[in-house]
Amino acid sequence: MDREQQTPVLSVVGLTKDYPGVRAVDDVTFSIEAGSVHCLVGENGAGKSTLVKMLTGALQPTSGSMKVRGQPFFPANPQEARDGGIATLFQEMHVVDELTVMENLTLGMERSRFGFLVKSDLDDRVVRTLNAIEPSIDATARVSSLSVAQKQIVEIARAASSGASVIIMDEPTAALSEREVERLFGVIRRLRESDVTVIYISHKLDEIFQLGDAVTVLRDGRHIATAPLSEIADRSDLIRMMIGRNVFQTYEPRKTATGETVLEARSLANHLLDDVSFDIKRGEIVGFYGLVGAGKTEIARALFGADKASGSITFKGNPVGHSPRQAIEAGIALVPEERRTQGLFTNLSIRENIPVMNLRKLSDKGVYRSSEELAAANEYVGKLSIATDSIDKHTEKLSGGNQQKVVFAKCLFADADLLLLDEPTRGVDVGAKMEIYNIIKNMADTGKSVAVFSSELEEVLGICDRIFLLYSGALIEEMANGPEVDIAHILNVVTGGGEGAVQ
Amino acid sequence: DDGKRIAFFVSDLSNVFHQAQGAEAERYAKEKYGAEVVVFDGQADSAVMTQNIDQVVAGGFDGATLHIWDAEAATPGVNDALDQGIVMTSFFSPIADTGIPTARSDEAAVSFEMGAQMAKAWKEAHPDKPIVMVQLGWPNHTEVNSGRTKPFVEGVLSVDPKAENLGALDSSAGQEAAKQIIVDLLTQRPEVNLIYSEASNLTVGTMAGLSQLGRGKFDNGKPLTEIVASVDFDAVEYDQVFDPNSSLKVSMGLPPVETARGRVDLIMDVVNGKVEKTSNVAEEFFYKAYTISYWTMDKAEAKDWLKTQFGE
Amino acid sequence: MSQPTAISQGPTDRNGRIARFLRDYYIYFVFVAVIAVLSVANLDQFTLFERGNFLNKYNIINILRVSAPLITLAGAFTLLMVSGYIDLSVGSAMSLSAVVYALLAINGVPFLPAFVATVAVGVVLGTINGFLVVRLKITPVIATLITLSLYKGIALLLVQDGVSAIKSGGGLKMPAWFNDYGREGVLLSLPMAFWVAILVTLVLIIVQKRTLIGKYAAATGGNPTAAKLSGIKTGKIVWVLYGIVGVTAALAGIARSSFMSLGDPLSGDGMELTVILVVLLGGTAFSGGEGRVSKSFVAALIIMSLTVGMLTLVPAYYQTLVIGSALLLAAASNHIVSKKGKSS
Amino acid sequence: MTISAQIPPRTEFTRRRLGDEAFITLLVVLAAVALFLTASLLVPNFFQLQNMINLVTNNWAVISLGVGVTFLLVSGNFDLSVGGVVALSGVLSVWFAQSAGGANALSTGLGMPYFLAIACALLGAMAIGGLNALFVVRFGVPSIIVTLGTMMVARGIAQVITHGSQRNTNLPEEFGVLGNLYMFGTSVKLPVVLMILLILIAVFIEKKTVFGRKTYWIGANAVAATLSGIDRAKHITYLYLFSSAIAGVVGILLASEFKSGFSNRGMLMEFDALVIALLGGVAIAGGFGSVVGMFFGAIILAVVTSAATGLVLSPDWQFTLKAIAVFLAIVVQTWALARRNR
Ligand SMILES: Nc1ncnc2c1ncn2[C@@H]1O[C@H](COP(=O)(O)OP(=O)(O)OP(=O)(O)O)[C@@H](O)[C@H]1O
Ligand SMILES: Nc1ncnc2c1ncn2[C@@H]1O[C@H](COP(=O)(O)OP(=O)(O)OP(=O)(O)O)[C@@H](O)[C@H]1O
Ligand SMILES: [Mg+2]
Ligand SMILES: [Mg+2]
Repeated sequence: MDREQQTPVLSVVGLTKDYPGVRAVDDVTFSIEAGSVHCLVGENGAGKSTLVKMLTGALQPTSGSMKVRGQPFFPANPQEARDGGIATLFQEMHVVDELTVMENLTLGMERSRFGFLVKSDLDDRVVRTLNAIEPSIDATARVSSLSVAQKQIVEIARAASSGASVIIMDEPTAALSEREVERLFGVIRRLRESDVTVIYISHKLDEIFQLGDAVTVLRDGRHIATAPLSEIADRSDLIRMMIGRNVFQTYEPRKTATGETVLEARSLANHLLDDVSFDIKRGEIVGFYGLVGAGKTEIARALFGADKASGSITFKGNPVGHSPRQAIEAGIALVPEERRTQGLFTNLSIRENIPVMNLRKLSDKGVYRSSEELAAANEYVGKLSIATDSIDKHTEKLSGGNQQKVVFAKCLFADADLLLLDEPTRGVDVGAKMEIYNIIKNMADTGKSVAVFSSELEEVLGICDRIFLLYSGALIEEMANGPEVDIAHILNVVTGGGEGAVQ
Repeated sequence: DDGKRIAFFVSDLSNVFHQAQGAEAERYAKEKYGAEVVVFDGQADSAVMTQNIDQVVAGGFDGATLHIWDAEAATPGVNDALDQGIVMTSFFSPIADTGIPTARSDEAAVSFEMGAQMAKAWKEAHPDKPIVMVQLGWPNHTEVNSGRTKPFVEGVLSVDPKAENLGALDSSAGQEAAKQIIVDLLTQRPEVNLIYSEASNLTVGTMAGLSQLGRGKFDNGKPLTEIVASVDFDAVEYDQVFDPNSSLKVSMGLPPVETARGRVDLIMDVVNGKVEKTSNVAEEFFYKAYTISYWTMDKAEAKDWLKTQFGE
Repeated sequence: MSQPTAISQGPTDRNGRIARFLRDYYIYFVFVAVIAVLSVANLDQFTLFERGNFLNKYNIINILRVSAPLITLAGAFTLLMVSGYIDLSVGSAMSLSAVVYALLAINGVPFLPAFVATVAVGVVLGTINGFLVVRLKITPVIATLITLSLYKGIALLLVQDGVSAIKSGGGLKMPAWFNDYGREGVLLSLPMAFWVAILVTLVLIIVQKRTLIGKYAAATGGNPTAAKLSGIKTGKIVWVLYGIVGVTAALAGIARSSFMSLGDPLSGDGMELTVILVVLLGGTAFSGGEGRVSKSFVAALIIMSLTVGMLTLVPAYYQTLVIGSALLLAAASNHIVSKKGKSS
Repeated sequence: MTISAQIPPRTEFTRRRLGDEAFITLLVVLAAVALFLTASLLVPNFFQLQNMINLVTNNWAVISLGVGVTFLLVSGNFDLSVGGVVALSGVLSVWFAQSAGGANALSTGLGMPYFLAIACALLGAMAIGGLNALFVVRFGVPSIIVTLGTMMVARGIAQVITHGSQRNTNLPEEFGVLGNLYMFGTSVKLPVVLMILLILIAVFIEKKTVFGRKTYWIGANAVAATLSGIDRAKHITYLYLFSSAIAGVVGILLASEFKSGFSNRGMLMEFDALVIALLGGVAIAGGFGSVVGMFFGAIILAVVTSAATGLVLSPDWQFTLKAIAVFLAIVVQTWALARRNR
């Protein structure tokens, strides 16, 4: 490694980016060695995505400079960055639904002669990469027919097969479950072996330790440290650098609640679900865990009435499940899976986003009370530490994690008795995660119920009292959470090896 | 005979005159000749009119009476039809190059006369107020120009050579447009006093605009602020023209019944060999247009005219 | 290793395939149905291929001949709409081109130079639209409404006051060849204008299927951010597409002008609506991403067959109602079918 | 490496800067005023009260339609059917009210009492709104296609009823009253007063009510709105019914004003309504815009037409002038908004 240290593959000097009212990246200087996996960590809004966008030409720096292999580098657009050998997997979903998987994989990299598309080795390479991560995806299928996770995989495969010498991945695993994450790591390691540099951004610190060679920490747009991971003692060390204080990073399961049953789901079935029945009790936190496409989202949506399912759902004795409106009136709220398309009104401000699920509270015979909207917005921005300079900021302009917090705030404002949280901490930093877990626990302690639908086992084990294991749309097993849960058993069940599996 | 199939073109079916014409043609042809008439609507669109001509051949017609705004556009289609032995005649505009017979109405003479009458009436009532005239219609339309706008202006000038002409304003968008234009124009140019509204539906708008401005009135046969002329005299205009307190005083009476019958007769005459299919200089048959005027026609006569021409 | 779970091949798959088949080919079924209805409509009066019935030679020639401008425009318009943009100025651009072409011809410019110059004008008009939309970032609907008004205004200004169109008169005479391009049969009794329309359509089908422009148009319309971040110069693509639409508007204007033997500054009026009608009927998504040049071609034939075919069947005042209902029915069935296709 | 331990202080936000919407509306108002003043310099007799009043009274119909269209645009939907509905309801009101035994088909109606006739005509108009809602909400067909179709259907029915022309005979005396009723002894007629009332109500709904808010949320993100418990289907249905009811009333009033049911009435009015809304800063993608902006968008266009009429310009110049005016207004808007958000 010493010989490579003389010419870092990428270096930034005094890089700064100003948005109106915010300095998103503030005088950042560091460099990255060739052939390494370099991790970028920091709280939500620390400036990671902004930094990446400058590296790839999607944004122009306010000041500062960048160098690739010692040469000055000022990409004006992503095409120039790619020509310079830098490919990117952006944080927000960027696939074209109307095209096929194959067309998406080669988008922007096609070989052509006189403007006509021609076949090339690229076509084979992208398919090979795709198969390495998720062989079940059909390259000729339309992307609109894929699930969120599958779309994410398509994007990863595209970045990984671009042939670039530097590949930037901004939270690639946010939507993935363990199994795909493992496969992705395989791909990344292979890339590293062939001397490709990977810049890796994630809030999942375990991944950082598992994969990374070096790490750069950002906080409030400023550079805090760059160090080989071998020099970082442990998670808490890293967390302290990220947020300037300690957080507890082990999750204590609560004592199991024994309240009365509030929700009863019986024999839910539709094209994705297969005879799913369960109960949720008052004051309880339950977790639904399964692989990509196992049916977590579908259960949440069925309970909420967003998708049709046969069977019956009763909440506090009344039937629900017909429409989201009915669910909300009955006291159920949902944090949906995809924040940008399903949760947020990105063109509206934070303040306009928060009240939408509880209009009764803010209105009087149909007349809207704006002053209370203001108060509510202030309250939740404070409560959830949403990092923004104004509550009138369009949510479009918030960092990914802060957007998620706004969605969360929206649901909390609904004052629901049952919260359905679909991937509640996707893209949320460790500090905020803790805050969110505390909120969840507090809610349960005050007698509300929470259902967490998550593809992060750690999360499910950390906060849930009971866990439902799903495989292929069926509820295979129910287990109480506790210190002695058998992780190997869980993984076996959710991958289809469970003894209780029925067809 | 075994019943001919005749294509009967009108330039714009949304116009009452053409509407009445079409209806009468259907009735009359069936009754007198046992012929079937199919009305083709030109939708006030040259392109549609031109396309329709080709349907004369394709639609299996034995004869057609065209109403086309652009003779040149019609020529090739007419020639194709003639080649197929189909009887072709024209209405309104001669399709000169083809030599087919044409039925025309003499609009220009009526427009001229209306202009002259209005100018005279105004000068009599307000010798001190100079004439300022304006026309509402289709400023860029060749036939409207030659049959209505120009002769009208000439008629006014023949009485008062010093009369000022503001020109023609585009009201092709219909009666609301006409109303809007009158309101805007007369607010900014209140001195306008002779208005030629070149179609009855525009006149409805013109009169509404005038009334909104508190104008549009006569004082027992004496003009107060302006005199209005119209085209396509109909039942609605009848009341106004003969109301001594309304400023609509003259209208060009186009006789739909007479015209429809004339057009059908002409085709049948050609079919029956009474008129040449084509001739070197196209034969023209004039149909009368009438000057319906408060000053020169009495009410009973006008009522009678309406009855015979619209069958009411 | 266990089989990955992701894509479940449910029992609905067969239905899905049928639905997808219907979705992909529905426009052809509509076409056949329309032709069938029109052909049997007056069988009581005329036999099948007799003059007077729908399926006679003259009628077919007429329909194809007058469809030329619409066909020419529909393909390019489809591509533009697939990229998520729209051009409401096509009608005016067509009118202006018709006037320019007629002006050149009547002033003694021979066919080929007049033709080329008019197409060049079309490129300019399209480029102006591109400039407003891409450079000045004006919403496409507004930008092209502005140029709709502007091009129409210029077309009107080019024609003398008090005359409705550029035509013989006032000492000038339209040359004899002027009418040939749009009317004179050169192959199968169909004129050049029609064959050019077919050629344009074929070229655009290939462009859509086989070239970068086609793919990038779909990407731009489907997910503009993704397209941009993938390094596609979406602005350039859109600009080129506006240019192509401009060219086809000019070709359509020439066809119309030649067919009518005059340069009518209103000859393209309302064409934008007809084209949109056709393109939407062909299943192109208004929001971009989806649409096929070939389907728009068939949709254009459907609309023209309906308009012309109905002329002698029912009074003209039924036309609007019939076409409106047809659009609603086609759109509804298309969307219901395609939704079924998707959810499987 | 330095690790600072403080957590950024929380600030309370209370001040609300002028929102983008208010900003754009202000710009549109300024543009309208500037244009009016410019015209006053160029056109003799332009600067007078009556002329300002004309700007509004001449355009009451399209401004009224603009209200419904604006709400729908804000909710992310088009309504191109309004022009057709204007024709339909006018024709229906005439047909229903015409006395039964006329001399020919076009002078024979159903002979209903006037108020029953207009009530039924209004129902007919709202049926089109219902049809819009049905196709958009239930079948999920894009609104632009649906309303383009229903526009043709509505106008098509009107054309069939009038044989492509108009009905204007055999009408009861009271038919012409509503559209020609002068209010408060001025030259202002009932339709204009109704329009002003409509605007006031619309502004209240838009700014102050939950209903108005929901419209914005649906327009900003329909999926998120549904998942947030807003009944999108119901809301859009109301909006379409609301819009078609306005168009229906406009049609009935116009028919009354001109004492005729004309199948080509309101031709292209749907486009005018769309243009003034867009000119007034309403976003075509939904979630942004205001009725007041739409109103001044209409004024901008009205100033151009009025000035052109005053100068007796040929239509050729009118088109060109209109293009230039709209272009300038839009460029200023786009530029100012971009600058502000840079
Ligand atoms: N378009 C924009 N306009 C204004 N401010 C912006 C814009 N985009 C980002 N910001 C601000 O810049 C800061 C950095 O955002 P960035 O997206 O880089 O954070 P991040 O580190 O990627 O966070 P996360 O982990 O939540 O994705 C945030 O305060 C954010 O609000
Ligand atoms: N195999 C698939 N084919 C098509 N769509 C799918 C598939 N799997 C999932 N989806 C879509 O994605 C959404 C999520 O599906 P599901 O509930 O099965 O996934 P999940 O268990 O939440 O997993 P994840 O969200 O991680 O993909 C569903 O609404 C469904 O429409
Ligand atoms: Mg980020
Ligand atoms: Mg999920």
